[in-house]
Amino acid sequence: MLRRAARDIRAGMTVNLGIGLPTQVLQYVPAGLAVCLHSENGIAGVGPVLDRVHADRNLIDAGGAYVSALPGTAYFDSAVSFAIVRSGRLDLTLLGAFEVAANGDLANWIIPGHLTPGAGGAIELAQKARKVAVITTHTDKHGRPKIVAHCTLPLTAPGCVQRIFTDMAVCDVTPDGLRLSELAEGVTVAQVIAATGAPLIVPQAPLPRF
Amino acid sequence: MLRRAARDIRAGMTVNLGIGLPTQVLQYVPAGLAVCLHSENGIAGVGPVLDRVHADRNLIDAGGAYVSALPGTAYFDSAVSFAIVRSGRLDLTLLGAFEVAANGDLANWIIPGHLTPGAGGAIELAQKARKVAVITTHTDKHGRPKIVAHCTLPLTAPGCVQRIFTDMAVCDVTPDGLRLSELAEGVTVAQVIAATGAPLIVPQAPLPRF
Amino acid sequence: MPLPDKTCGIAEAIARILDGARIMLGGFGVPGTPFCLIRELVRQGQKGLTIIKNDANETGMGVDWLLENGQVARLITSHIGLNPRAMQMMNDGKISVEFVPQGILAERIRCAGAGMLGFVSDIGIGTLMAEGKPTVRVGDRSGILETALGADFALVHAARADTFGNLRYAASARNFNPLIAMAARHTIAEAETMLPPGGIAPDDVHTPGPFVDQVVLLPELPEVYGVVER
Amino acid sequence: MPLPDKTCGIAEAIARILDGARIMLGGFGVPGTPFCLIRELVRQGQKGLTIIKNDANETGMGVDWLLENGQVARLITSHIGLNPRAMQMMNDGKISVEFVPQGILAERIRCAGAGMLGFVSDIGIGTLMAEGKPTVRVGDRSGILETALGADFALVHAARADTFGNLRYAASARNFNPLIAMAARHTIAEAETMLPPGGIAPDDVHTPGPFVDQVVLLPELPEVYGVVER
Repeated sequence: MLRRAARDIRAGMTVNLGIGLPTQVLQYVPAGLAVCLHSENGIAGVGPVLDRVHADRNLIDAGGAYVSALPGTAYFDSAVSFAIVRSGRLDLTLLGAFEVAANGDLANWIIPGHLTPGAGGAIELAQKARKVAVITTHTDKHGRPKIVAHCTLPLTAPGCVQRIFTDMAVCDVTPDGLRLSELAEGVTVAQVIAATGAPLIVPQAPLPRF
Repeated sequence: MLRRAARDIRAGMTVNLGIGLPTQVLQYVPAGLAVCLHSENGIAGVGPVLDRVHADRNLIDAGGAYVSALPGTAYFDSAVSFAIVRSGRLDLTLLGAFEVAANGDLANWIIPGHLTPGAGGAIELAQKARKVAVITTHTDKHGRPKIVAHCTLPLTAPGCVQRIFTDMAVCDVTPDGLRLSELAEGVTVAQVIAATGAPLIVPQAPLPRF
Repeated sequence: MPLPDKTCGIAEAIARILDGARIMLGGFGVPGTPFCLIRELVRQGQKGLTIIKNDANETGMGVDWLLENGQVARLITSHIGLNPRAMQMMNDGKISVEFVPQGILAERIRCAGAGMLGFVSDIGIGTLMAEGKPTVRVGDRSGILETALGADFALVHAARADTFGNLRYAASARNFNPLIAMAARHTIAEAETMLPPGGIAPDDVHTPGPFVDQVVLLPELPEVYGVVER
Repeated sequence: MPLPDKTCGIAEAIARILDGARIMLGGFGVPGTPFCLIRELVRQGQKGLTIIKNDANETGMGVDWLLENGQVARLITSHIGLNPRAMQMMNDGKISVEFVPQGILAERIRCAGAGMLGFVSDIGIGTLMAEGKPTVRVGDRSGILETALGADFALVHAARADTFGNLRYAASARNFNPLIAMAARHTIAEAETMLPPGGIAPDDVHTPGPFVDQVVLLPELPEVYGVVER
């Protein structure tokens, strides 16, 4: 799923990767691909993560990892950083999800059963990136679908998600509903349908594998 | 009048001087006084005007004069520049006037009988500096008072002016009306009253001379 | 991971602009005005433009070329007092002019660049500038609604650029340039010097690359950029 | 004409703060957090504070010292997920917490710093974040009113300062610092290095001196500023 999601990161894009699975996608992006990684705390052109020994105490990404600069990196304040987000300069954001609904509703900021720790920058990323994709396991650790007909948790943003990458499939939010677009190697359509909490549109033609 | 106005520029102040008479006040400010001159086009710490030979093509003040940098000068964009103005960081602005009324109303942006060329930054300076002072000849070139009971021209900002420096007097806008506070050398109270288009409060005590 | 290369020829960059476009121009007087981009726009001759710029330059410079060539339909500006042609054309109804207080112009542009709809300010209350603008109550205060001012294109003048579009301005040539770079759907920067990525240290960038779509290197600086002899 | 000297001792600077003050703190995680100014605030013990900061730091750091010392009445922040004490105190009703989306927090602070009353955005429409906020019509669109967020004091951490208060930040330690410096009635900056006027080139200034009221030189950087071992 990480490798598949990485294929949607194209040359020339400005991209923001959420904490967790989204950040792990990076290892599958070709080293030579010209991409600008954005971090909410004020970096365009985020470079590789550094270990503690080589870390710069002043240079972390929004997830708190010590990162590095690249030739061409720029730093800026938090207002400029979110101006980039809200004015539509983010071509793509990859986010995690607690729940994502068939209509693209996303819930990823209030942990079920816990008090909220606050949404940080998630709301603006979800609402304003030109393309919002979610990367998540298809079901939670209890085997319950994370893709649902309607979100039960408070929304991060309504109708924002266009694509969902999971360990089982790639699904796209369409005006007609959620479409099964690609299948992971070794996974059947029936398995995906069974693991999904929302109706799926399954095309007639054979699905691409990843 | 320039010398008198200069005395109101005190150590530690951030000051914006309008084009014309206000800028000429500078020559009477003691060289050692610690003052920060602000220019709307994005300078804090404006240094002396340079001649064409020594000019930096990229460094003008808001009036178009080629100026210089001082140790500690900073450049910034136009939004930051007016953030300084609107958030109350300007301790003093000295402006020119077409008309100034007894209640502090200022008209200095529409030239009488002409189409407006636009107000530039005058509205924000007049409305937001902590202290707004006008420096002007007491009468216009036809001998008509520039200090009036009510402005007839469109206002730059209502009730903004606190002090008026003229070639004849210093007048202060008070809750009770316009007060004659100081007299120029060789000028009588009667002369000032005759040249002023608004009632003047004249204190009993002898007035300071400048 | 290299950063994208956005270098571009001047003709190609300006050719994206169509008749009727809304164009923001950097500059406060001469410093920061993208004269070469404007000259190319004059050469290509796009018509019916809305120009958004602090001022209308002076006779024989920048915006004046566009006015002379009949390319401007509308001007949104803070003052045009140094350009008699602009005053005359406004007077004759040949262009429409919207005046905005300078700092409000800057904020309206930045507001669009920050992806917001508008802001509430108290600037101009009690003057002509507030007439016709909606009033908005904010807590126990009352202000006037200023709308975000965006554009199709921003033409920016930078002292230095890298190939990714990170920009640096010189002295008072910064002025509106960083703001318009944020506020347009497509931002074209001309640069006096083009550096490889890393040529501008990350802490020294004035306009970050993500705001810039194309960067054009100026081969040689025409005289119009120089000190004005008045 | 020299520029004013704003250097000041740390105790004197913080002593201006009274009980019940609204205080903005720079920092996103460790970088940019003014730990020494916060530690002095803990030493002096002002109570009933409203703290405005992106996050609540982590256990044993910055905001956590103020929470532990019972000095905080209210927290306005974008998230506190890394500070269990803040979560617990919120849960127990010992502090009140207002959550603001990160970029909206940044803009509300900047909005106050720009001397405006509020702004209109579409962020959070259709979520809990929009609940209770007035709707404002802007042209043919509709947004929610966000109010300017100012403060009595801003405590800023800078990498370098000059004696006039021009500031420069290092890397991602910039974050909220330039914004809070604009938005408070009184801004106190701590600096790792203090330079004479001119020590920061005019084009290299991140926060211009007029926004800064006092600058404090840090004699030696305590360990808390270092790389976090997790």
